[in-house]
Amino acid sequence: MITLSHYLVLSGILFVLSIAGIFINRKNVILLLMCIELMLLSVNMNFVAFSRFSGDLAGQVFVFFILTVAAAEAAIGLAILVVLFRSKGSINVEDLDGMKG
Amino acid sequence: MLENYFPILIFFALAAVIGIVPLAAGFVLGPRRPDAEKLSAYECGFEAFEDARVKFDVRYYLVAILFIVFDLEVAFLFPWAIALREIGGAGLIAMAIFLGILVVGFIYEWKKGALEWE
Amino acid sequence: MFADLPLLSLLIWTPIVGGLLVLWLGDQKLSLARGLALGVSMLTFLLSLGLWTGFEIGSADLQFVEKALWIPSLGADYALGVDGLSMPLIILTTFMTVFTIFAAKESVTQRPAAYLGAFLIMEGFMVGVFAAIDALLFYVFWEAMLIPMFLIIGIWGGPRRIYATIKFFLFTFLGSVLMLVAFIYLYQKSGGFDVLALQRLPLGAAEQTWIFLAFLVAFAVKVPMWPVHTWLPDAHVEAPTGGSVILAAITLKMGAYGFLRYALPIAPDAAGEMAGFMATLSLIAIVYVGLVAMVQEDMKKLIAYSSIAHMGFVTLGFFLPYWASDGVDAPALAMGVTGGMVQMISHGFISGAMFLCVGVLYDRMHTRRIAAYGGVTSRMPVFAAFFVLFAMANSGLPGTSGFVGEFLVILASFQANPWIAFLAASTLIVGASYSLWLVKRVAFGPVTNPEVEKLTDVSAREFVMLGVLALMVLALGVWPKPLLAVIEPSVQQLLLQIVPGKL
Amino acid sequence: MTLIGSWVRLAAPEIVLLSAVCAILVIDLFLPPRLRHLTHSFSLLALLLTAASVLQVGQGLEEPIVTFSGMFVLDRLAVLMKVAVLLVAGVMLIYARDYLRSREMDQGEFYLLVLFSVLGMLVLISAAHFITLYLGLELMSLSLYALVAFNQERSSSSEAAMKYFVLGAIASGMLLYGMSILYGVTGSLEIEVVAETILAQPVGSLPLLLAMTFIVAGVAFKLGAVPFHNWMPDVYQGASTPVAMLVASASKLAAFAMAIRLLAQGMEGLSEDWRDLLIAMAVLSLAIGSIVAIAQTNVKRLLAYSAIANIGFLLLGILAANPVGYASALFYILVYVLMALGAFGALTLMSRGGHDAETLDDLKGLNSRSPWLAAVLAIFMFSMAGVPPTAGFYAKLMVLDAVVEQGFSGLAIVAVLFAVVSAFYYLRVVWQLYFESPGESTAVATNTDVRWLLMANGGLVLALGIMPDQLIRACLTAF
Amino acid sequence: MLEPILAIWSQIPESLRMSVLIVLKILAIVLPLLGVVAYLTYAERKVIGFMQARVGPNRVGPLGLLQPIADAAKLAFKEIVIPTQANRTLFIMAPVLSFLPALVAWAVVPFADGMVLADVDAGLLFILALTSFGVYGIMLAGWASNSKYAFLGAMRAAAQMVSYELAMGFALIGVLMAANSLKLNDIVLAQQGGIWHWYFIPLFPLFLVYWISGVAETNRLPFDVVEGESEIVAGFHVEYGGMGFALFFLAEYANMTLIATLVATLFLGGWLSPLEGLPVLGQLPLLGQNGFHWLALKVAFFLFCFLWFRATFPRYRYDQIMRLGWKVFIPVTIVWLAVVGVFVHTGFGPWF
Repeated sequence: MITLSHYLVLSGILFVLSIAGIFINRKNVILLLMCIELMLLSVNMNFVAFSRFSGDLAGQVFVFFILTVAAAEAAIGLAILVVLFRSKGSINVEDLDGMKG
Repeated sequence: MLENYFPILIFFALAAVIGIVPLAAGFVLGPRRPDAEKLSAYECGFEAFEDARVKFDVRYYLVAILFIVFDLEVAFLFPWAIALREIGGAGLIAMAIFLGILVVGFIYEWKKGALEWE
Repeated sequence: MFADLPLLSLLIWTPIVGGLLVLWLGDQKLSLARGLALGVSMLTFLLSLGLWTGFEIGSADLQFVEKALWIPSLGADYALGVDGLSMPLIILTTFMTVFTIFAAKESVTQRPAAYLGAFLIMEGFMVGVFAAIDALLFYVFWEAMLIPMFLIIGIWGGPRRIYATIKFFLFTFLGSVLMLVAFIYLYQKSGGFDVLALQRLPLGAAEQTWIFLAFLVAFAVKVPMWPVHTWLPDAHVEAPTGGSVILAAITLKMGAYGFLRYALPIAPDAAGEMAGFMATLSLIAIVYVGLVAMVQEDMKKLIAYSSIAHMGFVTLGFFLPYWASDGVDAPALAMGVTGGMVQMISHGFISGAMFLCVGVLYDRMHTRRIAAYGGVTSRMPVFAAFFVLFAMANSGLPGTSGFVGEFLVILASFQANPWIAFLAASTLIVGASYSLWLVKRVAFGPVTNPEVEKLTDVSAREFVMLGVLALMVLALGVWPKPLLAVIEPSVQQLLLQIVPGKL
Repeated sequence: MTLIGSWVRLAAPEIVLLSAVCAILVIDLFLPPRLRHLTHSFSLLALLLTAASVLQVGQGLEEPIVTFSGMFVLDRLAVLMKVAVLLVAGVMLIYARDYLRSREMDQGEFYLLVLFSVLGMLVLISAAHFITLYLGLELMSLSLYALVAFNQERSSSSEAAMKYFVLGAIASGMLLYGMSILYGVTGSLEIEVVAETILAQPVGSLPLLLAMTFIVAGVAFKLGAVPFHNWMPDVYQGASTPVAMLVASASKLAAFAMAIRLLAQGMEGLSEDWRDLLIAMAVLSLAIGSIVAIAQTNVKRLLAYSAIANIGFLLLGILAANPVGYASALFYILVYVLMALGAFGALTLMSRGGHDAETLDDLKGLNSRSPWLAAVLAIFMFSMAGVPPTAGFYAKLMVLDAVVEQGFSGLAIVAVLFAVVSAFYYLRVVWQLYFESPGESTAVATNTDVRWLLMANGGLVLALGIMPDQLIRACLTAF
Repeated sequence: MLEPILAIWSQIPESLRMSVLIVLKILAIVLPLLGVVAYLTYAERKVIGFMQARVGPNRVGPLGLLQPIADAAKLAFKEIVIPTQANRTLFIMAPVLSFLPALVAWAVVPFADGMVLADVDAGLLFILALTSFGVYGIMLAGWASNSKYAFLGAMRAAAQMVSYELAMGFALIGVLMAANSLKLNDIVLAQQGGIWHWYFIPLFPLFLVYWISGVAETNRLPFDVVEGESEIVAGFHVEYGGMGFALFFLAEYANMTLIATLVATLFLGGWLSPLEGLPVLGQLPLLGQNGFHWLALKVAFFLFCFLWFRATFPRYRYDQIMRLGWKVFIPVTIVWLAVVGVFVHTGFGPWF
């Protein structure tokens, strides 16, 4: 039987993966965006699991909103990415070093 | 409730098999006589001299982004539409406001030329 | 006639408003601005005389008290009042400001209106420091004063002005923020910032120690005491003449005043614990810094070090009462405090006058190196006379004001410990050496520098300034009684607070 | 109709602003190019109307009112902060007017994004529910990301936007993760219910501590506290000055409101635990902010580090974890925002003709080019350093007071010592203004209204430095 | 003879028995479907031939009826070429991925009352999800081929499909508002009561939008710029031959059938008889009765329409396609959603 803790562990793993992906990945900004999405998904999984196991619908409603915001976030992120690519000609994380001090 | 989905799971598996078997059959039954010309990508008579993953019009991005946004609105409308009779006039007005804002956004992108393909 | 006026408020706000007006007039209407500045400073001085005439001698209570709600949510009031400790200092402030304004005419050519305005505003703040009887108000004035001083040294100072002014600011700021923490702690205890309430606050030994240390840092930097004095020579050397005068004559006194008003009454037992330490620091200032003064090449630096040495007397005097073994010798030791107070006033005149003298020379020769001078007497006899007089006073010659304070402190220190007295008395030799040697090298001897040949004697303006100061120095030296009468009741009151302690 | 109940009235400001934004959006599309400048005025009008609505709604408000099924709360804190946010945004738009025009940035989108971010802030400030809070936060953040990237002539702006975006999204993610655990433990998303449930939980419950850590991290990210501060210098430097102004002022207000809603109200029962985290972050922020700023030559970067140091002070107020502490933090942030607004405003005014004034060299000898501007900027610097008689002093005083009251005198001493360190770089700015001779001699040309506004801004900092009581009392009654 | 089989059957564990039943049911859906698809290609050629006054296939078998079988055999024996530059895994996965959803979507389609493989609550949502899924196959095919034509074709296809998906989604909302359920079976049942109760009447604009979007979604003429031979050769599957191509082809025709079925189900009462409830006609055998035959009839009609369109209309330009999707369909659907909202609120007509 799948219990609440299964969901939580899975979501925890996803969350850690996404964080690790963000900090270990030094190559491509798009990967960062994907990691961020992954992070939100792990949160969603938490919410849905808690919501299901406690019988309270609010958590699932929250997931709806998180998904929407995630979409908007992706939209903005990609837009910034396009601008970034236009001005820098690269979307390598390592090239984001124009400012120092 | 979840057991309702069990047939769907099996269907997925079966459909995958149905999809893969002919492909495999194609590999088994079909001849294999590759040569360089045949294996190069189609190019109207030119040599395929560079990576085909070229830069493409940013409008495709725009469509994709707009799609995400609108598709999510649809996602909001789904539960609302189902529950419409229970939530009554208040629900109707709430969704009218929601759609109103959506329309404002729509007008905006229309006027800004995001929907033009010339 | 002054009785029904809010005299202290007027003393604070007249110069501030006047200063803002002067700033607003700007360099375009310079003569008007100058006139206004001088007028305001004179007016303020005249108003401050009202404090003197209206002061009830023999009373240790706060007088001219004004109280208004200021920040009720913090328990801070706009509370002003003076007693024998602060009243003379306020008059000293208004008096010396007139001189700086007066002296600015010739020496300041760049953005003069701003210079005058800054001084007037600073005067208001300085009066505020002495007049505030609310700790927060005191703190606000105390810190606010840094801004105009910072700008005065930074804009109108010498070549290393930026280093000097930032050092000055940060040193003082460092000290005062710690004092702020102490005030906040006290505020937590008493629920308000009223000075009298803070003085009465029962505090444990450990609390007192911490609070005293916080105050010590703040006030010691300001006085300045050895070893946190290093900002002062830099600031003095780089500051314009007016800045040096105000620094030496007034702002140094604030630190000492702070000891009397806050550190000693609020943490008397901790102060007693550390009296030996404080006396040691003071003696180091007197002897060691005095010796340092002797080897200076720069006139202003020399006077700066001499100021530190003189302020050592003040702090020494303040801590002498702690040597009282019983109630009998307390009055005798109280002379130390009185002497310190007199020394403050006297040093205000003398150091101010010395810096003005240097200013007079600097305006003509544009150098402060002692070696560049020599034989000034031959060209500037009147000036030389003043210069000699002030140098004498600086070395504590009887008949000048410098003698009275030092004498009282030495007398009191005899009661405490002969060794302290011995070391303190050494200043008579050390002080005389550097002062008189300075005079000798600058005023007398053959003229070696052709520039000196071209010197002209003091102008009427300079004559008036130096003359008035000379009169004050002599008057105070010959007849200090009125001043003592004002100071003594407050000192007695202070003794009643600090000698028994709070524990 | 239950929808148009009196409870809808409580959200009137948000409704007004949203309607206005939609209207402006459409109007701007149909305006002929020569009338495009009207969008600026419309935006200001929208902010004004919203502010009026806030005041109207907040009139005579005594107790907090929770409406929209526990989603939305109106209390004095909300009223105060909303007014502040609206004012700040309005002033920012006025300061930025000429800057935007001279760089052809005065497109409708700029104003719309500003208004949307303000709307997000208002929602965030009034959040009584995790969903409201999250939506407000994201509406604000997403608009700000776009605004930071808005200036395409600056190559650094897209880079800054990317960093802001990525780190901001991580922060949101952490916040959400923390919220999800809280939801799991308490079974509710309503902040009030969550708070009550937490109080009933045993002390030291591990899931709660985990949730608390994530939420604190998220909040710290948005505030810009060390070790979550990395984005601030780059964003301040990379964004155009008006945008940096908005990020530095209004968004900090909102982040503070979020901190209060989550930490002080939602996790009241865990205050002992988050206090430790906050102490560490406060000390680190003070240290990093004060020390690293010394090496900066770019004023915007310098202001970013100064903001970090100031956030350190702000955290001191919050970690006192009692109403007085929160009030002091509120006072602090209000005053800080006033100063940041002015400082960036001055930079904006100096940036004319395609050149952005942003290095210390650009400030050299400003006094002889424009005495009033130099004086106002100096006031802001002294105020940031915490020297009376400026408002910045009382801000620090209040915060220190709250900390000492809780028995953290040592922390207060550490804080003031770093305040001395940071005073150095503020003085360095003043030094450039007054003690150096100017690199160029042209006077700074400004419009009269903007000049008066900036002077009023400086005057307010000064006036609050002399008479702070009204504002202090307003802050105290907000909690 | 049945006895031993039944005996074995009863010894098989319950769960396995259920699975076997399900597999059988699935096969009962899939095999006829594949048959339909195969003969749809035949019908297409015949119908178009007829409309163009030609004969169409007529050589293989009587009337050419074995033509689809021959085509399949031919494709099976053709070489599968994988371009050297291509991403092998994705290249092979792509056709499967586009074929899979076209089949699985049928799991929730009711063929008659209760005759549905999986009567899940979120049936319509499931269909929406799966049809959206098809775009992945196309994108992957375009990307994996590493050919400019395939890539551009895939981009176009993706953009077009998502655009029309929006319109379809909005149109679906109207149905949901009317039927109050996501279960396809319930939606059909909500239309009971004869042709006047079917949703195509109150939702007529949505019906049209859905139907036309469906045509566009399957990249059929007149919306087939994605594959436009004269522009980008064959679009995303230019590099595919043999069975790979066959799978894409199958997917397209399966999708056509699916769309036709959905339109029939959502707007035209599915398996319901139009004569239902009428005094005399409603009593007619077969014609007056609800049942699979009515669904089949309706689907056949719409499939015919697909072919008819292909024979009749010229191809749209890409910009015209996008304009139709975004600037016509979306506004129309939004407006009509508002109208439907008012209908629902006022309980308008026999439908709400």
